[in-house]
Parts: sequence; C-alpha cells; structure tokens
Amino acid sequence: MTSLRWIGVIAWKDLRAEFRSGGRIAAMISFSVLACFLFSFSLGSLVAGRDVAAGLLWLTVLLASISGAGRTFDAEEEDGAFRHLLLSPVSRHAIFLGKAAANLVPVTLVAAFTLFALTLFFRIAAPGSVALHAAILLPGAIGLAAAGTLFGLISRHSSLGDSLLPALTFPALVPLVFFGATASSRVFLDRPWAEISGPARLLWGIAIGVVAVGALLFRYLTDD
Amino acid sequence: MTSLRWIGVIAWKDLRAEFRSGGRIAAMISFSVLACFLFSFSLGSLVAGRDVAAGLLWLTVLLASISGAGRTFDAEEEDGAFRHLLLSPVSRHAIFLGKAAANLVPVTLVAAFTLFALTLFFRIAAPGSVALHAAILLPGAIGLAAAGTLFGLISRHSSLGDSLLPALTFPALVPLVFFGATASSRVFLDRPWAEISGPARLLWGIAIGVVAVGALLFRYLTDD
Amino acid sequence: MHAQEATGPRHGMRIGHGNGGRLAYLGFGLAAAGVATILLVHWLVAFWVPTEAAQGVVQRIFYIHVPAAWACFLAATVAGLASAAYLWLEDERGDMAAVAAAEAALVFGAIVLLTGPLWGRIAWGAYWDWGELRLTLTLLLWFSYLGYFLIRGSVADPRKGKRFAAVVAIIGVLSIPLNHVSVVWFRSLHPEPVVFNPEGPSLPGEMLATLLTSLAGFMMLFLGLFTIRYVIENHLRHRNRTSQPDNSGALT
Amino acid sequence: MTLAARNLVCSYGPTRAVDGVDLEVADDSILAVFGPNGAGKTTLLKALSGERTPDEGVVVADGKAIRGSDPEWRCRVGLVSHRTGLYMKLTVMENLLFFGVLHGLAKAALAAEEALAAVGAPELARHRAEVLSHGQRQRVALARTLLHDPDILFLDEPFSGLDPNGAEALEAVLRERRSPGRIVVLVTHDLRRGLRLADRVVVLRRGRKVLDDDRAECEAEALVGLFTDSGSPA
Amino acid sequence: MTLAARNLVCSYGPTRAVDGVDLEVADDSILAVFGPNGAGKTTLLKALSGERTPDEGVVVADGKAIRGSDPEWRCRVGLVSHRTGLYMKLTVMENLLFFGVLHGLAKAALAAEEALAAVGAPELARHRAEVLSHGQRQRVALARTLLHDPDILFLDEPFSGLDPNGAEALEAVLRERRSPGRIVVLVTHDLRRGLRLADRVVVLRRGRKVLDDDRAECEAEALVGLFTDSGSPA
Ligand code: HEM
Ligand SMILES: Nc1ncnc2c1ncn2[C@@H]1O[C@H](COP(=O)(O)OP(=O)(O)OP(=O)(O)O)[C@@H](O)[C@H]1O
Ligand SMILES: Nc1ncnc2c1ncn2[C@@H]1O[C@H](COP(=O)(O)OP(=O)(O)OP(=O)(O)O)[C@@H](O)[C@H]1O
Ligand SMILES: [Mg+2]
Ligand SMILES: [Mg+2]
Repeated sequence: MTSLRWIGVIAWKDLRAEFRSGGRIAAMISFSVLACFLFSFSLGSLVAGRDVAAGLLWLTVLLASISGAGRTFDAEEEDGAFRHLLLSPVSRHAIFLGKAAANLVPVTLVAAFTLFALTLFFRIAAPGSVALHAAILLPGAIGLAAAGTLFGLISRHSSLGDSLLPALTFPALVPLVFFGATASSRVFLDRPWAEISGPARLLWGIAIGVVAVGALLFRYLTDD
Repeated sequence: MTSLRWIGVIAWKDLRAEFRSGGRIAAMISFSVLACFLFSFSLGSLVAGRDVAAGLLWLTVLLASISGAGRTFDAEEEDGAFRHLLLSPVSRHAIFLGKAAANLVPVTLVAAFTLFALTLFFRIAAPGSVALHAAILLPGAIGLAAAGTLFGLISRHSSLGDSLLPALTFPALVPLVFFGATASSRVFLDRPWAEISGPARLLWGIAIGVVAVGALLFRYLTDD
Repeated sequence: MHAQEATGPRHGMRIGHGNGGRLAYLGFGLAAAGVATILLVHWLVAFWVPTEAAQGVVQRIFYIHVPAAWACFLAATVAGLASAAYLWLEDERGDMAAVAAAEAALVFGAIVLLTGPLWGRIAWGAYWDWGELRLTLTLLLWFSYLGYFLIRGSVADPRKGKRFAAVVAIIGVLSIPLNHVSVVWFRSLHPEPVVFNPEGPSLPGEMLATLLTSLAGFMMLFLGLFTIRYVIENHLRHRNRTSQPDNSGALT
Repeated sequence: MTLAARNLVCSYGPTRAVDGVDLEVADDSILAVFGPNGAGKTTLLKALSGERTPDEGVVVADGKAIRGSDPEWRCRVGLVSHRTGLYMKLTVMENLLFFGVLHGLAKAALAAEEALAAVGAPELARHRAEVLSHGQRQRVALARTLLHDPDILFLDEPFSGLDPNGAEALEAVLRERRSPGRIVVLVTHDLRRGLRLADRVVVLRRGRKVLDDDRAECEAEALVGLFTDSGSPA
Repeated sequence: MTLAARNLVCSYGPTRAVDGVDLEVADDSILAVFGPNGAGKTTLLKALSGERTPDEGVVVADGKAIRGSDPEWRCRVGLVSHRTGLYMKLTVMENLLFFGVLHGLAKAALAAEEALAAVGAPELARHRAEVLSHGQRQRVALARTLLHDPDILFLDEPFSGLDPNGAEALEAVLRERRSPGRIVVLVTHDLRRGLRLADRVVVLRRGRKVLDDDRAECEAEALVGLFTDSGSPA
C-alpha cells in the first residue's frame, strides 16, 4: 500500500516538473513529427505505407523515448536530490517504478501520436483496429519506459556512464522492437487476432520482464 | 591567430572530456546501428537499398546528432564552468566555433559509421565513391554540428529541454537534410560529378551559412 | 516585469500612454480598412472575377490563400528583423515589435495552412502531401513561431527567454527564401509563382486586379493587427512596471 | 539512542578516505567532526548514515549493526550535504511536501510550514527553487532535513552560505532539538561554532582519527595544530 | 585602479535583486560586501564584473564605463562564485592549463603550479576534479581565479568549504596581492574575517545599500543589526 503511494508521489513529482515546463511533451511529439516527415519524404514514393508503417512506428517511438529518457535523471542530479531520494525510506523498487511510470506518460503519448501521424503521412486508409494497436503499443511503451529509466540512470551515474553500458541498453531493446514491429505490421495489414495474439502476448511478457529486471537491477545500480 | 588557438583549445578540452566519459559517442553510434537494423528489417525486402539509402542515411545522422546535441553543454554546467568560460577573454565566436568543432567529431563519426552500416545491412554492392560521399557528408556534418551547438545551448536553459530542439532546428536543418539526401542519392546511384556538384556546392553554402549565423547569434544567447 | 523600460529613451517607452492611444486608433483604423477590403474581395471573387479554366470554382481560394501567404512571410520577416534589432540595439521596442509580428505570422500562417489543404483536397485530391517541400517548410515556419512563444515562457530569466526567442525568430526567417524557390527548383504539385516570376505576371487582368486588391487588404490588416498588438504589449509591460512596488527588493 | 563506529574503512579505489575510524556518539549529544580538507569527513558521514556500505568495519546504532537499506533506519536519519538536493523546477513547498510524503508524514503541509519557519524562511514557500539565492536554498535544504523530525542528524557544513542570522537560527534549532533519543553529527570548518555546540569533538586527518575528546578540553587554536598536511589527499 | 557603480539596478523579472546601488572601491583596497541571504550580493558582483549588463546604471572602472564583452576588461577580472566552475572530467592541471591558455598566459603550466601552491594544494595537480573533496575543489577554484593574476578580484563567499588553514592561506594571498593597481571585492557571511581584511564595508539589504563605511567604524555585532528581515526577502 505505502509502496503504491510512493510510486504515485514520485511519478507525480516527475510529471509535475515535466508539465510545469509546459511543452516538453509537445516538443517530444514534434520529434516524432520530424521523424515521420523525414520517413515519408524519403520513402513515401517508393513503398506502400502499410508495408513499412510498423517498422517506422516502432523506430520512432524507440528513438523518441530513448532521447527523452536520457533526461529522466537530470532533475535528480541538478543539485544532488537523488541522494536524498535514495536516503528516504522509500524502497528502491518504488523509486524505479515511480520514475518509470512518469516516463510512461510521454512514451505512450508519443506512441499514440506517431501512429496517428504515420497513417496521415503515408495516407494509410485502413490502418487497422485502434484497440489492437493499443494492445500492442501499450506493452511496448511500458517496456520502453522502463528501459529508458534504466538507461537514463546508467548514462547519468558518472561511474557507469563512463563505460559502454549506455550503448548496450539499446541493443537490449531489439527483441521488444522486433516483436512489436511484427505485431503492429499484422495489425496494419488487418490480419485476424489469432495471428496477432502470439506476438502480443510475447510483448507483454517482455514488457513485464523488462520492468522486473529493471526493478531488480535498479538497487544494484544505485547502492554505493 | 589567437582566435584559432582558442578554438583549438576549447575543442581539445571538450574532446578530452568526451573521450574520458565516452558515453555519448557510444550511444550515438549504437543508436545508428539500431536504426539501420530496423530499417533493413522493415524495408529490406520491399525496396532496393540504393534507392532509399540516401534518405535513411541523412535521417539517421540528423536524429542521432539532434539527440546528442543536448549533451553539448552538460560538462559546462556540471559545476558552473560555463560562466567562467564566458568571463574569460575568449571571444564568443571562438567559444561557439570551438564547441561546434568538438561536436563535429561525433557527428562525423556517426555519419561515416551509418554509411558503412547501411551499405552492409542493405547489401549495397557499389555504394558509389567514398570521396564523393565524404564531400557531401562533411558539409552536412558541419551544419548539423553547428546547429546542434546553437540549439543545445537554448535547450539547456529552457525547461522544455532537448525535446524542444527539433521544433527550433527545423527551419535551419530541413534544407540541409533535403539537399544532402538529394546529393547522396545521386552518389549512391553512381551519377557523374556534374550532377552532384550543384547540390554539393549548395550544401557547403548552407553549412557555412549555419556556422556564420551561429557564430553571430551565439553572443546573444550567452550574454546576460 | 521588464525593468529595462525604465532606462529612458534607449530602452523604449517613448510611446507612453498618450501616444499609445493615438497609435491604437491608427491600428484599429488600418485593421478595419483591411477587413473591409477583404470583404470587398470576397464580393469580387464571388461575382466579378472570371472562373479559371483549368481548376474551376475552387481556384477562387487563390485570392485569399496567396495574399495570406505573403502577409505571413512579411510578418515573419518583420519579426526576424525586429528580433535582430532587439539583439543588436538592445532596444526593448524591438522585442515588442517582434512579439506583435510573430503573433501576426501565426495568424496568417494559420490562414494559409487552412486554405491550402482545402484547395489541395479538390485540386490534388488530398489535403496534404508530405513530399512537398513548400508545404513542409510552411508548416515548420509556423511551428517555429509556436516555438518562439514557448521558449519565452520556459526560461527562468525572462531576459534570456527574450533573447532565445529572438534567435528562433531569426533562424525561422532563413527558410523563407527556400520556401519561395522550392516550387521552381523541385518538381512539385504546388503552382509556381504567377506574379513574381521573371516574365512578369502571367494572370489575366481581372484576376491580377482582384489579387492586388486582396493583397492591399491583407497588408492593411497585418499593419493594423501589428500596431494594435504592439500597443497592447507596450501597455502590458508599462503597467507591470508601474504596478510594482518601488522596493520589491527580492521575492514576494 | 547511541551511535558507534568500529574500525571503519572506506576507499575510493586506492584512496582510503576513511582509514580505520572508531567513534562513539552518546545519547542526547552533539558530536563535532573537524579536519582538514580531504580528511574524509564527508565520507565518514556517508558511512555513518548508511548511505555507503563501509569496506571494512561496522556502524552500530543502539547496539545493532545498521543496514543502509533498512527503511526504519532511513526514517530516523536526516542529512544535510554539500549540495542542497532540491528539485529546481519545483517550488519550495512542493519540494518539502514531496519529501514529507516520502517519509509518510500525515500532516506534511503543516510540518513543511513549521520547518520553513524554523530556518527563518517562511515566505519562500511559493517560489521555485531555481530562483532562490545560495543561502535561501541552503535554508530550504535545512528545512527539508528537519521536516520528518529525524532522531539522527548528519550535518555536513550546514552553516555554509547562511547569513549570521540564519546560522544563529540553525544553532537555536539544534540546541532546542537536543533531547534524549536524539543525536547530531556535525561536520564543520567553523571551529568556534562547532565547539560552542558540541559535546564531544573528533578530529580526522587523512582518514584517521587524531583526536577524540570532550568539548571542554578543546581549544580552537590547538585543534588547528592537528590539521597539518591539510589538503593533501594521499 | 578604481571601480565605481552608479545607481545599479538588476532585475530578474519583477524581482529587483539590486535596486539602485552606488558604490566606490578605491585603488589598492578591499571592499567587503555583507548582507542577509537574498540581499542581492551575488547579483551585484555579476553586474560589477560585467557578467550581467545592469538594467539601469553603469559600472565605471578608471573613469570609463566598463563593457562586459571587452576582452581587455575580462583579462583583468578574476571571479570566485558559489560553484567551482571546474570541468569534472578533467584533471586539476588540465583545468588550470585550459583557463591559462584562454587567458593567453605564456607559461601556463608554471603559473598553474604557482597558483596551486598559493592555495596550499600543490599535490592535487594530477587528480581529476570529480574525485576531489568539497574543500579541495574550492581550493582549485581559487587557484584558477588567481592564475592570470587579475587586477580586480570578485570573491563570492570564497571561504566556504575551506578548512582553517586554507582560509588562512587565502587571507595571506589577498594581503600579499594587495598593491596599487589592484582591488578586491569580497562577499562573505564571515563578518569577522571580512572586517579583518577589508578597508571599506558595504551592507546590502533587499537590494539597497544600507551602510557604506570605513572598516574602522564597523563592528560585527552592529552590522548584524542591519540585517533585520534576514533571510526574508520581502
Ligand atoms: C496544402 C497546403 C498549402 C500550403 C501550406 C501552401 C503554401 C503556400 C505559400 C507559403 C505560398 C507563398 C509562396 C511564395 O510566394 O513564395 C503559396 C502560394 C501559392 N499557392 Fe499554395 N499552399 C498550399 C496549397 C496550395 C494549393 C492546393 C494550390 C493550388 C493548386 C496552391 C496554389 C498557390 C498559388 C497559385 C500560389 C501563388 C504562387 C506565387 O505567385 O508565388 N497552394 N502557397
Ligand atoms: N568520488 C570519489 N572518488 C575518488 N576519491 C574521492 C571521491 N570522493 C572523495 N574522494 C577522496 O577521498 C578523500 C576524502 O574526501 P572527503 O570528501 O570525505 O573529504 P572531506 O573531509 O569531506 O573534505 P572537505 O573538508 O574538503 O569537504 C579525499 O582525498 C578525496 O580526494
Ligand atoms: N535566476 C534568478 N531568477 C529569479 N530570481 C533570482 C534569481 N537569482 C536570484 N534571484 C533573486 O534575487 C535576489 C538576490 O539574489 P542573490 O543571489 O543576489 O542574493 P545574495 O545576496 O547573493 O544571497 P546569498 O547570501 O543567499 O547568496 C533573491 O531574492 C533571489 O531570490
Ligand atoms: Mg566534505
Ligand atoms: Mg549569493
């Protein structure tokens, strides 16, 4: 119970600072617009939108969320606040989950927006069922938000940031993006649920795995 | 003369710190690998590599450099060093040019690396002359590095953060990327120099323009 | 809010309240004349000008679309120049003018971005085409003026915010030349210049006359809006300054 | 409550920042830790507060070895460090409320107001941390530390940046809070003030304890004599 | 050399941090600036050093209005601020060399070694800034400021974090450097030390000057009396 409360208040704090700044999410979305525009500019005439939309969707969401996640711990380090957060009675899990939850909001928004922008840019008339897209993007967003939180911590923490660890976080996401793109492309091509449920379940599995691993690892990354 | 010396020593300082921490270059390059992998995954079977490589090349370099630009001023702000840099007798131009020069290294590395990765992933047998590619990517990288330096400073001070970068850099960068992709695609298709020299010259013009405008405006971004 | 205004002549405030009133009237007059002219153009478009042969009735959007685009460019240019002046001379008036012009650029840009797609839906069968450099550049220009206002509010020190915004406005202008030549240099759907081309206007007389009338209307409207907005901005800053207790020392 | 350290060792790579320190803090008392720059005072505090697991030795509170990860322990600890630990984008009140809720305070808002008043900065509540001056931030950091009324206070140069009145206020707070069940470990370079407040004095040099004595036995001038080789990290 | 301010005003938005200050620093002298937290001392230094263009008023050096962008002016200025301004990833020597070269010093390495010795930290040269303790960093920051032998020193709480020996060393440096053609503006909350060093004393409160007097006329206790509303910025 208290754990939930902690997660909530940490997420609240992060989101508050985020929204205070007014347009950070709007700006993150503009990153996705830029990507979509460039995609359609360089590919639009060569391929049919439905064939490529899934790959581009996941690529854009991945890039946007990683580039946003790098800043997750900036506010914490601006004047050493993270140290005090770690010294408070809050459990490490709750810190990780709270920060990941705060990250989830922009990632989800970017995912939704990119989906919308891609169907627009590539003029995909029947982009498939929105509910199915959501069922696939949601675990993806959860996984990316959690991975982004870890990535942010690693690249921020000076002793770890010096290593190649941050670079290694990216490839770790390949399975997530791979299955996500596979599933999404089937939704774009209007395949039946039977063909989608497999990768969708897998995605949920991966997402939960990433969150669990993150919550576990977080302790070791933060303890001195 | 002193100006050159200043530029040199500032770039040296940035690169030295960069290579000691190493995180940013590694992250940018793994970002580019991942992008190339995803592109080939979602497009590989649909299109011929040579047709799309130019667009993807510029797209990746642009996104990677935007996502890296936000970190340009991190070391400067870690404990308020920038203030002392500004208070030293170094001219604002030299500071800008020095930092842009330091930025040029990761951007160029990413460009070279992405070119290599794309030809590999898309199995482009004859990707055109390396010298010609360089003649086009170099001005592109210069423009991106300069714009990244200018806007990195803005995003550093704005609560909107890095995510604001794309929105602000759009008008400056779209022409660059547009002409760059046009020229690169001609190189990939092995067109003669006559067809390439036009956009290449334009690219150099834009790059020099961005550097000049950046050096001019930087003063106003830093003066209190 | 902006203590700089108190410095005397160099920092603006020449246009005090008395003057501001007169300027405001001028602004309202210009805006009203602009609106009247644009209404007249609507009448002309509806009842006078001949229908263009190839495109039919939709082409009549032309008389709003094109002057609005030019007004948008003009506003953007004014914003850029005023921003440059602000940075160069450190004159507060430059910033106020830039704010006024940037807002006008947003307004006229919105008109272009609404009329263009409506026209395109019928002329090209699609609202938008992302492969089209002009459309994209216009949209981005509009975004960068949105950024202009976002950035002002997002920096802790308002002086820095103003300078950052000024830089954004200046960079934004740089894309206008490319926007203009984009349709000539690159094969595209969007029509090439019909008025400002080397061979002179390639329009029938009535069309040109209507276009020019509309253009005059939009220019007046721009000047009017610009003036009104400038006076308001000036007033707001003046009021903020005087309403502030003399020794506000620090916070609270 | 009592706090003790037995043979503490903390290293950064080859540097032994704290090199076999034993100490004891009696209940209801203030321990002042002095020492030249780089002596290991900050590192010692990190070990005592459980923030850093020592490489050797243990920290014992009330007869039991502490574990930094134990929430109960962390509830009892308050820390002021070299950096303020504020979120610059949040207001002062939001900063305090956040930490109050993390500590499970029922009336966080009230506690926050009281803490701000105690450090003499009640009117800062609505301002964002980023617009505060150095000393104002330091006051807010102090308020954050006092917020949950910790039993054990670790103060690392808490007077830095405070104006004389602020420093007075802090001294008053420390004196007032002094009571059975509570202790304070105070690191400061202001020997006079430290001696005024402390019951016991420890001097570190190069990670080792070179003095551990009753306050009454110490004189500022004599203490400085123990600081030789100051600033040398090895 | 002389430095003077006429009717300086510096605002952050609606906050007038410095609100019409006039002051004068005579050649070969040290001016101490005191005041409660949030009084505007740091902001005043920013205006005097040309780092920030004042919203009103001018800063006059040797009879000429200064321009912050003038490289000659910047060559003559040295500044210590609340933050150390070091590059954490560079070694101490690299930090110093970097600033030395920026200032066009012919023998930057030699100057760096001398400056480090002056602040009593010669053995830190090869360490990265990130591994230093708080006070060690502060010493290096002082060394960086002294490196190019500036005519005008602006010191914003330079004693913070320094151990007593370090503070002594700094006092000695300031006394020793004192000579015609040079001035020091010192902001500190350590009234005793400030009074010991200064020739003239200015007290700010809420951005306004409430005292400007000869050192001899001032007493620490009386000065604190002027700080009423301390910490309270309104
Ligand atoms: C879909 C969004 C559209 C946007 C954002 C847009 C934007 C613009 C802009 C910015 C200009 C001014 C360019 C300059 O003078 O340099 C312009 C001019 C013009 N537009 Fe569009 N346009 C759009 C759609 C259309 C469509 C669908 C048509 C007609 C088929 C059209 C016809 C014209 C014409 C005839 C001009 C005048 C060209 C000249 O004389 O310079 N536009 N448009
Ligand atoms: N992160 C670190 N990595 C490596 N060495 C460190 C690190 N932090 C501190 N040290 C070293 O450990 C020693 C003790 O540092 P510590 O910060 O504990 O000193 P201190 O007594 O607090 O000094 P000060 O009075 O300057 O604050 C110093 O020699 C310092 O160089
Ligand atoms: N960046 C800023 N934005 C807005 N207000 C600010 C900013 N910096 C300082 N202030 C305000 O200006 C006033 C003066 O600040 P300043 O830092 O000059 O005080 P100071 O005298 O140096 O205080 P201290 O002794 O605490 O260092 C304070 O009320 C502070 O809140
Ligand atoms: Mg310390
Ligand atoms: Mg200060």
